[in-house]
Amino acid sequence: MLSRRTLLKASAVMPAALAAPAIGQTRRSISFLTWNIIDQEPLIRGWIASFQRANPGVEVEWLDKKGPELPPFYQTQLAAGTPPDVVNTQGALWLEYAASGALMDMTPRLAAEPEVKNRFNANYLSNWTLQGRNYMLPFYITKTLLFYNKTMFQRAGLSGPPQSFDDILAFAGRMAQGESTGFLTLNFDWLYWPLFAMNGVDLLTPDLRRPAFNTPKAIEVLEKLARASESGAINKISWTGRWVEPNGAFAAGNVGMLHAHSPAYFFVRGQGNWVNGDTLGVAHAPGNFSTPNSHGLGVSRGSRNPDLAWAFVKHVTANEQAGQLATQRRILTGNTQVDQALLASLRSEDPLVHSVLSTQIEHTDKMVGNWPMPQDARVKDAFWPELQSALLGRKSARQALADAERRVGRELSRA
Amino acid sequence: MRLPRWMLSRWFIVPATLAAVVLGWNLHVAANATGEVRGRVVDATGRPVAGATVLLFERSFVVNTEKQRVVTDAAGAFRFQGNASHAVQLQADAPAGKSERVTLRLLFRAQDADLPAPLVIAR
Amino acid sequence: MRRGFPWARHAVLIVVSAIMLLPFYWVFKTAITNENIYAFPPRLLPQDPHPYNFVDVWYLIPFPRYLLNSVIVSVMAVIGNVVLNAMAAYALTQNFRAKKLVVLLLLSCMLIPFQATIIPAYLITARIGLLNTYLGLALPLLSTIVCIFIYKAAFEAVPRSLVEAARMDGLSEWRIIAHVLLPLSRPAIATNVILAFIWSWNSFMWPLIVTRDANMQTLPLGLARFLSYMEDTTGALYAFVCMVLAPGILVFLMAQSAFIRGLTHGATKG
Amino acid sequence: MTPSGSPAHLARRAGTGTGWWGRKRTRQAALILCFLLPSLAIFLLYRVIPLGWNAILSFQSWSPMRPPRWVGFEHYEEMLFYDDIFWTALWNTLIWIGAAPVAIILALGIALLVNSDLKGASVYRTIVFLSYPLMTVAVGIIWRWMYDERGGFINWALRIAGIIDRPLGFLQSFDLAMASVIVTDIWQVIGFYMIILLTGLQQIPQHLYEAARVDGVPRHAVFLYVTLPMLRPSLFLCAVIGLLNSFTSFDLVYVMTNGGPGHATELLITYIYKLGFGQTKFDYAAAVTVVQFLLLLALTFLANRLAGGNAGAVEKD
Repeated sequence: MLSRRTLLKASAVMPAALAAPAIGQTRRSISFLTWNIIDQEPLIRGWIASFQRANPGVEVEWLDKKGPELPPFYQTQLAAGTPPDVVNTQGALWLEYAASGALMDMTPRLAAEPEVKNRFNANYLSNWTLQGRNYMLPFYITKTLLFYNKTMFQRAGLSGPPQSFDDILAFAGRMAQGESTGFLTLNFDWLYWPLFAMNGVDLLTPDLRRPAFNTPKAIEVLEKLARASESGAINKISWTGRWVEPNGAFAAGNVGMLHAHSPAYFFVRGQGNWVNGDTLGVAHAPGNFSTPNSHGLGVSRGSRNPDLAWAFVKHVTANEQAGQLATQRRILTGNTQVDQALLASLRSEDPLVHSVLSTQIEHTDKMVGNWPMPQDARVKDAFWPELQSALLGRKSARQALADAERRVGRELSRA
Repeated sequence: MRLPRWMLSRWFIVPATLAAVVLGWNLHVAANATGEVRGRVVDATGRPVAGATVLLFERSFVVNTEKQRVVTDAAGAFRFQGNASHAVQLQADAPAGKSERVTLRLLFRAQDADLPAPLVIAR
Repeated sequence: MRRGFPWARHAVLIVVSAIMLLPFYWVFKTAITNENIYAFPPRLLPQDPHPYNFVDVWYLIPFPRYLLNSVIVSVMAVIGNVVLNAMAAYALTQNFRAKKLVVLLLLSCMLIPFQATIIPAYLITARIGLLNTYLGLALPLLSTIVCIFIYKAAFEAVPRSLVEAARMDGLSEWRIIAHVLLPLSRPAIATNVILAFIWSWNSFMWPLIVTRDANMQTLPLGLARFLSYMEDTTGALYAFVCMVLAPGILVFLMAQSAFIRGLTHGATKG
Repeated sequence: MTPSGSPAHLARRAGTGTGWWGRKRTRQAALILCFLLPSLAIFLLYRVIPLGWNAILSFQSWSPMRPPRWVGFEHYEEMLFYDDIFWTALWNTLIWIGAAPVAIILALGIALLVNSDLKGASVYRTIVFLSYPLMTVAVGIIWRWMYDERGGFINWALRIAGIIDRPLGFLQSFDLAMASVIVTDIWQVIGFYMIILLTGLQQIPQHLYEAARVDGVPRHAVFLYVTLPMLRPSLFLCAVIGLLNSFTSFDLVYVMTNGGPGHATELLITYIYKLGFGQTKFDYAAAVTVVQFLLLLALTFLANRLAGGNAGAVEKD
């Protein structure tokens, strides 16, 4: 069936090689590109069905790509002029797209429909603002927190979570022995930045024009982190692993603390038999700093049906649909009502999940590592390898930060 | 009886064997996919527990969702029907206490299965 | 030619074979066990082997669909390579004015890494309307330069007198290829088939960009997708690796004697 | 090929009339064109045009959403004078190329061992070749697991043997990552080299060896003066394949380290990919692509010269 279609298509199209691209947009149809949530297929099919009931005659094509594949896919589609109408991105990826004009500015639409804007947690919503314009709406939200292994804390004679940066290092040092290490953090997408923020180190000047991180304090922090990594207090996977390795190591039960965002909980519980309310502690990082790593929904500016796409975004983030996602995936959506309802039901049903998710809507004014700069990806690529060299003892902290300053400065000046 | 030569070629034998195995397996699946899950609930001393509620959770990606619950009979036995999953968890809940959650993995969806060991109610 | 020391040679080869096979074993071992794979030390032998990781994969990923897609694309690539490369190679055995230029063009094309040309290649495919089709997936793989040269070498090894005799008998060029050159170049055909199969079966970047629909994905994409999306059930990941590798290994084991023998013996004859 | 093989000469020799072969020649040319056309069209579409497009793009400032603007040599200037990651990637690519001879020598050793009437030689041959047809993505996953700190075989074996006392993070270490990925690459391609070399070995006429034996030439001299020179085309082919491989082994690095830690395993090809798809700098990526192509061209030219100016089996006219 498919091969026959292919053949027909090929024989029809080959002679007229300059015919228009095949993805026809003549009918009222939109496409929805999601980021690695194929496991929610029934849910999303349901949303599409209910959207079609409300908008008869509309086609919705659903595409799902995994993390590392979504950017190349979206960008080739952009280049070909056929971007998916509604796109779901994670972290700061949207900045690049928004800055290069790929995404529709939602500000006027939000101003016209305050009831849509008021659905959302204002602090989270503002994460998707660039130069005062809003480019995305929250799809589901996460930020970092501190997990700790209560059993290991007890064994080391520690009673509660660390209250300062120096506490983290001291606690970690006390728990590090043999196979055990004291502290782990995720490192991608600035997720480690709270460690610097709690020491008052800033990446950039407030106008986001120049690097501001090359200070004596930053050198001191970096040196401390490097020394702790060398001694085994900090697990080196912190600076080398991505997702599986750090979470897997913490789940193995011999790492004292894990600084990660909330989805790590489900990973850790899936892998670690030891995880329950008595053994796993949940806390904010010292100073209540955290780095968001949320998923947002945007509309491509190249969309041929922007109104329909906007309607679809509203549909997906509305209470009913967001509520389904929240209960299915046990995740917060940024929709205030939905999140309250989820937390209320979890309080008795699963107290541990409740305490994990509660942290996600507390101290939302202390979010860091979410600078609205269009060159985010480039700055990250200029900064992180240098920092990594220092953390793993390849370069001195002073040298690494100086090199990083030079490279970040260059990226910023080029924009 | 002599077989033609092409039938002795590995390009025939291997695919044919594979096809036969697949066919046989599918027949077996079709015959045994009734979706029945059976088991027993006992207390710590090994006596059957009647009237305990048994919960069946279906495993999905990050969460286990409760799908069904039944009550054990006088012999402590229970029986679920219409299970459609290939990996379920079972847990018994009696007035005296709860059992551990036991994972039962099946070879195919809705496989007809007996829980190898009974669920033990602990206090 | 050399005598003596067969045991020493066997010993060396056994060690080499062990090194070559060990990774297969290690992954298979992980695929059939359920231990916490991040625990140390790992066990050398699988403990309580079970097939459930395979069951999980089967239901999590539309494996038969991906397999079918991979097979379709590979078959197209193999046929394309065997036919188109033979034609091109035959043309190159003839004398014509622009021949030097064509050979130079082919040689430099060989040096262009495909990954680096992906965006323009994508735009071109979009232009001819082949996105998300099997033909679009297979098109860049339909002819391979290395394989053209393999054919060319084989054709040139065919005794000139045979071709001349055929031509004297008034055979058309098509018939000369089909009835004289190809039957004498079996190893080249086998090499074309195997290499085209391997390269199309394994291609990753291109299908990633060109397929839009989940139903059009091939096995390597399924694997990469699985990698990020099921990483918390790592045993299942390795089960999937085994399932992805099995068809290729099976085809290879069935074809390899013809391939290796054909290649080595056939070449000596020429 | 001698001119006497061409149809035109044949026709003349066969005594066909002049007016005849004039027409025949036209037909011949048309036929050659027909035969070449499909392959050439594919290469044009997927190699030449994209390369040309890249070349143009490398002098522009462009992103999918912005119209192009000419910027001259700006990207090249940036790359050559300011971008140290480019130089790291270039250096790593050269290291990767440098590893090819190691693999070729190992493959030659194995080929010599299995090239004889040794019992079971075909089994060894199959085993060694078995890794080549595997999907590179899968190979990357397999070896990532082999290198794993906890569940991996290599750390386990080294610890059992008492060589190390703490597990090594091979792919996470600045010093070991590159070597580890290269080992994986060698593991995968060694079978292919072996087959090429085996083909070459079997093409060496037996009488040369017999003559050497009768003359009492020592074995190492036979190897040096008979085997190696006769193997030159095969060795050249291996070298070219190794060269190409070093520029295209994207899948392996992508899966195993994605260029990290830092940029320790960054190759030009992974860097190009990151620039394009990670940072949306398609214009700059195009410039790096052009440089990579020129470098590859130069190296192949050099290899050809080293092989005696005649690209062995690949091109003899």
